[in-house]
Amino acid sequence: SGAAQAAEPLKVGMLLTLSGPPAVLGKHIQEGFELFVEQNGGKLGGRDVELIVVDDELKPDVALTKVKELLDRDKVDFVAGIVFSNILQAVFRPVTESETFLIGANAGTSTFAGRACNKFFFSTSWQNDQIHEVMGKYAQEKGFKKVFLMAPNYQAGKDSINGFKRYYEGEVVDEVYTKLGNLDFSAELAKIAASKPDALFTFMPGGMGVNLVRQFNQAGLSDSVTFLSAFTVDGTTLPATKDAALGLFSSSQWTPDLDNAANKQFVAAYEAKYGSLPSLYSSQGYDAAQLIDSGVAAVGGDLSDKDAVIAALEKADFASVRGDFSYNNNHFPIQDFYLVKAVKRDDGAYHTTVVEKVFDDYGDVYAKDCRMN
Amino acid sequence: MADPVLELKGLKKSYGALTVTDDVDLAVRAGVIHAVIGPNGAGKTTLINQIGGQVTPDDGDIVLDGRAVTAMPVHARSHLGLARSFQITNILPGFSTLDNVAVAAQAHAGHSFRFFRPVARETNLRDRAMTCLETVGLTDRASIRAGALSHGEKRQLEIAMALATDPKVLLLDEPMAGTTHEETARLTETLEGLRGRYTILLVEHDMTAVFALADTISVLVYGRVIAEGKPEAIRADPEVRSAYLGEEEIL
Amino acid sequence: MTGTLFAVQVLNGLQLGVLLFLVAAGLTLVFGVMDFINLAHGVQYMLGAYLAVTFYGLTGNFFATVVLALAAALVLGLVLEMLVFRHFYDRDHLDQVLATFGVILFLNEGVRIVWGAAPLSYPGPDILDGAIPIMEGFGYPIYRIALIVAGLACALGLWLVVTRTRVGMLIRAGAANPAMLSALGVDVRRLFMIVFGFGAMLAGFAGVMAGPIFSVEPGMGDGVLILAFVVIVIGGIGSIRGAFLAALLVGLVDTLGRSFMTDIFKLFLEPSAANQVGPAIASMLIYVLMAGVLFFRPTGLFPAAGRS
Amino acid sequence: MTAPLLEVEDLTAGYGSVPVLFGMTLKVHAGEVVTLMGRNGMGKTTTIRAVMGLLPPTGGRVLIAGQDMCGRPAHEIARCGLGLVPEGRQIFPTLTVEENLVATAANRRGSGAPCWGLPEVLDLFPRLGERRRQMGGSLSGGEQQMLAVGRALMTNPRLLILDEATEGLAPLIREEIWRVLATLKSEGQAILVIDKNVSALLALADRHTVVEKGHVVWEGDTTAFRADGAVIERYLHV
Amino acid sequence: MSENLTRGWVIAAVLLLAFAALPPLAEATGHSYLTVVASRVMIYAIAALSLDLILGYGAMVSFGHAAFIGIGAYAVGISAEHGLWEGTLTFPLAMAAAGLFALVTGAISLRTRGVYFIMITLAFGQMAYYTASSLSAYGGDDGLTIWGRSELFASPLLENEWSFYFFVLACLSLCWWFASRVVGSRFGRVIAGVRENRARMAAIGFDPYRHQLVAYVISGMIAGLAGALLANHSEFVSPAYMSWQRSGDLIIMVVLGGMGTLYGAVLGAVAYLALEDVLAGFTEHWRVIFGPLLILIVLYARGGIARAFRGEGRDG
Ligand SMILES: Nc1ncnc2c1ncn2[C@@H]1O[C@H](COP(=O)(O)OP(=O)(O)OP(=O)(O)O)[C@@H](O)[C@H]1O
Ligand SMILES: Nc1ncnc2c1ncn2[C@@H]1O[C@H](COP(=O)(O)OP(=O)(O)OP(=O)(O)O)[C@@H](O)[C@H]1O
Ligand SMILES: [Mg+2]
Ligand SMILES: [Mg+2]
Repeated sequence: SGAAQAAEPLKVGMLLTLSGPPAVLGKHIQEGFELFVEQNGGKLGGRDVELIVVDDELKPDVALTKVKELLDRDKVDFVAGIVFSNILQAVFRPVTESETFLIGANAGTSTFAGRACNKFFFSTSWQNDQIHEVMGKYAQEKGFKKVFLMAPNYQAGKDSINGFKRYYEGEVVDEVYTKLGNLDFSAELAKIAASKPDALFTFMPGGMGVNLVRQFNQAGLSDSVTFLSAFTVDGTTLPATKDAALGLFSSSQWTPDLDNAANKQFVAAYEAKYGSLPSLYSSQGYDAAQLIDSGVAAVGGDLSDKDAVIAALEKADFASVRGDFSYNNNHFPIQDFYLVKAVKRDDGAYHTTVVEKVFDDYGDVYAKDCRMN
Repeated sequence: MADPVLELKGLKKSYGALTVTDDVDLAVRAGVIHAVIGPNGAGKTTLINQIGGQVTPDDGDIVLDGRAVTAMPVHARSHLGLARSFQITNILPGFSTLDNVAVAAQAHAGHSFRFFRPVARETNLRDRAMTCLETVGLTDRASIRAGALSHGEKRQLEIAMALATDPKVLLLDEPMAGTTHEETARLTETLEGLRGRYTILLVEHDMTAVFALADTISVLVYGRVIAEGKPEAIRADPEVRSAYLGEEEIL
Repeated sequence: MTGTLFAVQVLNGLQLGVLLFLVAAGLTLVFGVMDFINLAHGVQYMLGAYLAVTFYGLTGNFFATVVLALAAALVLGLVLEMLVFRHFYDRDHLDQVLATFGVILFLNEGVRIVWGAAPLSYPGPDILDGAIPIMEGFGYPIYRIALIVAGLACALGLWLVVTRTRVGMLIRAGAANPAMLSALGVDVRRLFMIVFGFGAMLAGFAGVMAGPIFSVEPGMGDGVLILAFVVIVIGGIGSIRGAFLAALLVGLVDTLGRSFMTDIFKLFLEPSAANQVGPAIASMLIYVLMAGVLFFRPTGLFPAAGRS
Repeated sequence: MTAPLLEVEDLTAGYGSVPVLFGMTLKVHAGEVVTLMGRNGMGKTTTIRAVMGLLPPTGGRVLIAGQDMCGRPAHEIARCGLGLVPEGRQIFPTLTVEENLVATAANRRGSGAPCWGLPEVLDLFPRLGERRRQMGGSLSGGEQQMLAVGRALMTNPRLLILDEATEGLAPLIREEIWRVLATLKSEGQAILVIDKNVSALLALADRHTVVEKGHVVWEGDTTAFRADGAVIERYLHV
Repeated sequence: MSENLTRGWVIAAVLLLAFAALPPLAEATGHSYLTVVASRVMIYAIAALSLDLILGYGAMVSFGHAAFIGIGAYAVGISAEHGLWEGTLTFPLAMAAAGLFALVTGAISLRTRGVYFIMITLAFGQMAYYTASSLSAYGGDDGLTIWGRSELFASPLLENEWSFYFFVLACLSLCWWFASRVVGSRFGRVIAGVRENRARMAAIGFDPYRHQLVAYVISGMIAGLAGALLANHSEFVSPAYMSWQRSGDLIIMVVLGGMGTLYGAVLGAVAYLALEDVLAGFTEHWRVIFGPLLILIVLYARGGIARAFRGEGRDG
């Protein structure tokens, strides 16, 4: 039956957040993924691909029904995507229990990196804390004495602050948790100004980040306070923040100008196809497709021996656009992390660029709790 | 002389600078029809609203059957036997005419925290409602949605709802307004038939009906009772004539 | 030190309040005065901002952008009125909720198709660039002062129109009893159309003005919509003065809560516990405020006279 | 002869699928006072509503000064010069007394004729003057009634339509209204009136129309009405 | 009235039979996942039913109804987290918790009417939402995975998709039956009367507040049951269950289906979720179709889908 299966199209279900303000993240992952499939002649691992994209609406129970449809109705071979950790939380169990491969292209919750890791789950992004640890380490190395921390009041926000504090040992002058979806940061900015920190570390994804960056700039704080951030200054927000973000720092495992062959052709092809620079999320979507491609190819398109597929995936035998990429025991990547900053290209496009490498071949701290079975 | 069932003592109500009820004392004896008349805006409806509980007086007492009810909520007063009709039609427009009356009957036939038995099968409520509709002459409109009744018919329904609660004291605010001559006559007859059984406080601008029915009349002007007495005396009172009655012929 | 910060935060609160009023102004008119539950107010606000993005791209001039976006918002508002809203004036509130919810779905998605999902932006005018320093290293952006002026002007203008002009009377009358008003010779349909168009323009105006400080993205109107309703309800439906004062109150409470709630909890809780409780309470503070106000004053702070 | 001010021919109308009017016919000439009489629920108000365009007629014609206005929107009909004092007052509760009066004020009578303005109305109902800044909704029933009459007068209509305009008014005010109507009539104002006060109607009106179950069963002048006791007995039960 | 009631029973019977027939049909046609989808639909139908009880019959437009669902769900989730899996305990617990929340918030909310009521219930819903979001011990914003389903008398019966499905169906039938008795009862008539004219009901001797509060609590408890079922269905609970958008969805289901008919609420839930599912299958931009469709439905099917079964328009 292996050969017969190999003749059928490979079914990949993409579960993404495609509505509401964060829709852009899902969209970019999808675009990155689709780009690779297209470049690969509509195939992954030698098999034709049938891609089923569904919107989780950022509602966990909707995600759950949708994923059950993917599993039971469409009988997909892979579920890929997943932008937010609460969605991952909701669908993790049904997908892995049905022994379907789950390729996380963004959300990287600590639970699934540590004690609840699962052999069917592979991440092509990062473990949440790592991105924040980059900033903590940088702030520590740079010798910032006083840092002001700010994040939205939800789990990922709290994780970010904890991640930062793991490496930063200086004084935290204040820790502020803002309402999710906060628009106006005047109050917080005034507080920051009043406590006179050396740096601000913040995690403000999406529109919140855009608002913060612009208002930070308008209030003239950029002169006195170093802006360190995670998921705040990136390819999805730069088109909106424009000049206001120039020179602001962020952390990432990837930038569009990262110097490797895979990335060069990826960025060029992406720009040609979609007319704009890819973002971090597009790169993760692209790598997710590459990962599936490599795994399926290694078993000759025959997915019936799951363990063989897992073994193949664990090899991560593809040229990641971020350069070094290998899998840790918890199926999260071991990779390099950079301090990046926003710059403007000659043609007026904004993007992030590497300032310095902060971590080399870095794995996450939860991996030690993972007992893969 | 019988004790009053309803007594107002020094009742006061103001809206800002406007004093609408100005130290009103009123005693309504059991079984009589006591009319309150007075010019528009004299404070009659406000008075009834205070007795009924829709408006809270600023000062003074309302005593019903020997109990002070001044601070009692509306529904509790109803359970002491107080029922009223409204000057500005106040019915349940989406209910059938019959159900309007039946629900009024239900309020006074045991509690309503009954969740299972279909109320439609409670024939006693239905029968009582039908009797009341008959009294006001609306039986042939029983199944019509009350909101679809004509203005005059709604006025009649008002009375039926008040009657259905089987009250001790009936407050009627312009029951004849909006009904035709014929209906006014019929209603006068009906009220006449109730005399002695209920105590009725009647506010009305139809002088034919008032003088035909009232045992006692109080005249309210600018929130004060300026005269009180037997109908003949009131009719003859020059002050009342100039403030209210005018020269209109009273049949 | 803390004194200065407190003063600055009070100022921030008031300015957020004025901003909230600006955003709620159109809804005050359409929902508060005209009594039409327009959930689409938020997407109209969003549309204003998106139109501004486009016109800014075309003209590169902020003031031209404002004028063009307002005109476009008006036109789109009138189109919406003709296609949807006018058929629901005499329907009950819940039908209006459903229909305008349909408009939300359509426009939120439509905007995504036309402008894409990524956040967009455009700058304020150059002459309003810069900031007035009010604290060391911290300035008050001049553009925000312009916003406050715009908000105050809206408040005053709206109040004058609704309470002092014949049109205002007619709108209130039409909201209470449209049939009777038309029997007195007033073309209620046209009146409502004008009011609605004006409301759409106000919503659009708020969107245009918000663009230079907030990100322009699909769904940006949804949260704003709820805030606008909160403001109107706290103020008392139908009252412009109430809405204005409520907006200030909400702005103040929200800002002060965000600024000091956690610190207050730190006085008697472990810092980590305070960091748990403080932000949670601060997030829900305006709802606590609303519940509190409605508990003591079930029809808001300044209910419009004669309305029950 | 000029066309009658209002001419209703064979008008049918109803609520939902329930017909109420079965061929109403009615004529009011300029300067004439006409009554509509009939027991409760016979269709008097429905006739008015159909004429005013508040209820879509299902058939027949409504001619205003010779122009067919049947099925036109209410405001167009009102602008032809019809001024309504509706049943149940229907004043605007969120407007003050003064606003209720001035909001829809107009002159629909054509030029020259004496005009009802705010001073004239407040003069007619001094009580409204005392309550000028009060919200319409908090007026007493009678005060609201005065306001409704005042509001209609301030549109200076060519035809004044009064649907139970004296309901809830004190005897003195009632007399005052009848007096004013008589004055108006003498000035050439056309009036269509519904009222329970038959004797006052007989004194005021030129012609009477008796409605029974949605159509006219009797029509004639006051003399004929007084003479025809059977009609009164049968349709009005006076 | 009675004609109305019989129609209700007929539609209820048809719908419930259709639900009962679904799993075997789905299985036979190879669409077994439909069973999962349909059980979610039924759970929302229960919630919509509970909302209709107060919204349709009592004009209490609760815009925080999702909070009851969330509380019911969290009651099950938190119990499981602490090792309590017994459904015969956790289901009543969920209902009691939701009922208690309804009692407290209802006591305050019912002082207001109309739009004010809508907004104050929204406020309480949001408070519940933010509280759940900050429950770090139970996953906070990320939600809480429940590693299994409730037991019934210590048996893992509900683990089986079919038996869970029929358990939900039984709950729906029971709630439906209960609700239909309530609306026809004395109590139901008082609730409807207060909707029609509160002041008048007080004047004839009813305490509107007390009756409304009881109705509100009943409604909250039924919604709590729906929440408990939802937690079992998803084996996951999250603050997202309580978001105001969810409360809005419920209102839309009820209005779309037709208020004050009970079966309308169920039809509304089915139609809303099915439409969403089907349209989302067509295009990722399904909302550009769904939005106008919604408008057209309200415009032309006055009184919701239920009205179509009666073949009449709504008057005045
Ligand atoms: N909104 C409505 N919906 C349905 N039917 C109605 C409506 N209003 C009135 N009707 C019906 O139309 C008929 C005529 O009513 P109409 O109001 O015209 O009577 P009327 O002659 O003015 O009576 P009244 O003297 O009581 O005012 C009545 O049978 C009434 O039940
Ligand atoms: N809420 C209020 N605010 C201000 N004034 C009010 C209010 N309610 C009533 N009034 C005034 O109080 C006076 C008394 O009103 P009330 O309704 O009691 O008069 P009434 O004697 O019943 O008159 P009518 O015979 O016209 O019905 C009126 O002049 C009215 O304008
Ligand atoms: Mg009165
Ligand atoms: Mg009538």
